[in-house]
Amino acid sequence: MIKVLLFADLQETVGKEFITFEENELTVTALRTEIKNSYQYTQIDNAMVAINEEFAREDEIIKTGDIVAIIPPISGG
Amino acid sequence: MIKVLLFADLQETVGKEFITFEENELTVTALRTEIKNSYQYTQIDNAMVAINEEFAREDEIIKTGDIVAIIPPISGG
Amino acid sequence: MTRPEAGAITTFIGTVREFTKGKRTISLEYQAYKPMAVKMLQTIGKEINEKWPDTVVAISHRVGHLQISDAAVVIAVSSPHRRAAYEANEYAIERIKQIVPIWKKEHWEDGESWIGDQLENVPYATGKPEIGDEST
Amino acid sequence: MTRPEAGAITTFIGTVREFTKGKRTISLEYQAYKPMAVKMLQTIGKEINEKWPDTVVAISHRVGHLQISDAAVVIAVSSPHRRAAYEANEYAIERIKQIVPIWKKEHWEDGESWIGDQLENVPYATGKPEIGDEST
Repeated sequence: MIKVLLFADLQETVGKEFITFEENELTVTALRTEIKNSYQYTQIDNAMVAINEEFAREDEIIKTGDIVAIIPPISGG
Repeated sequence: MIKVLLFADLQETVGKEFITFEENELTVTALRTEIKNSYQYTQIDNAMVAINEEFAREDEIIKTGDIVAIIPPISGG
Repeated sequence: MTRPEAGAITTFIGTVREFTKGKRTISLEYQAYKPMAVKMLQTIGKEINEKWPDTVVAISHRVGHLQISDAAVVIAVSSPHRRAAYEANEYAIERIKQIVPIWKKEHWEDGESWIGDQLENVPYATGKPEIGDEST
Repeated sequence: MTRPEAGAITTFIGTVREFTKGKRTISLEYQAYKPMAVKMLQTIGKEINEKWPDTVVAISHRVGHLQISDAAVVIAVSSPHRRAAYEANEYAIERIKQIVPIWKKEHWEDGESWIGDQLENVPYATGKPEIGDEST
């Protein structure tokens, strides 16, 4: 099972602070597709994905136990 | 009579905070020459001259009553 | 920040501005992915120490609800010489806007919205922003 | 400095550094030609308001005896946007070093000397530094 943290507009769109997937492994690209298919969040392609608090490449593989987060375009500072 | 304010190393070289000249008119260039001839201050050519608190051109004429100052290379900030 | 080696200390304070392109902000809300935000701020500190070896950097960013004129972010850099203090400080704010996972929600007079893409540089060409040594 | 239009406030603090190229400073002394120094600081403020119209600038420079780490000069700039706040701040310190009649005497471990020509740009090519509108 993979737990994915949500923030900002994605958190509001989904209505949850995190979502879970049944898979034990998932590529970053596959995670994007899952979110695109399950939620009305068109901005997913502009978001980044973080694995264990580091920005991830598209081909990286997420495994059960990883801390995963979707990072919508940031606006700090 | 023209009163000329001195600062920094020039003030220490001359040993006074100001000097006076008997002339009623003096160009900036002439003022430099007077100081060069009267005092051991080789840095005069690197100094600027201010008339009434504005930097002066070499050909400007100093008149009695003007507030004149020799501005050695500055080092504030 | 104050130390005998320092000749220059720069600070930057990012404050909540009331008007942006004529639109009035009532208040702001910052949300952070805190552990990663802290990690990325540390990364920025390391990057700065590599680029400007004698600098010392401190960065603080607010989260939660902010009013007009509140300080959202404070960056302080001390350095033996002024050029590095200015450059490193500006570098810090640019990098914060690139890699630190913090989001701003503007409460306007007539509604609210999450702000993103301040830099207009998403999607990242490489899929992620350049970080640390990976940029070399 | 804090005002609703501001989104960015930069400050610069020039502090007394202990070591310069290996030479140890014990203390410093600043002497100013005060009325002209104030006038030139006002000129710098005007130049900044012309170049960066929405900025607000405050500058303060110490005179007299200073110890290591004391602040010699403080410059604060507020602006709607950060780029102008950094640029105007750095412009201010560069101009202070060009046109404000203030002199520094270093008290070293082994003597003392008036410092001049920080910018190594004397004698001025035009006989005077560029000031205000005269530069255009």
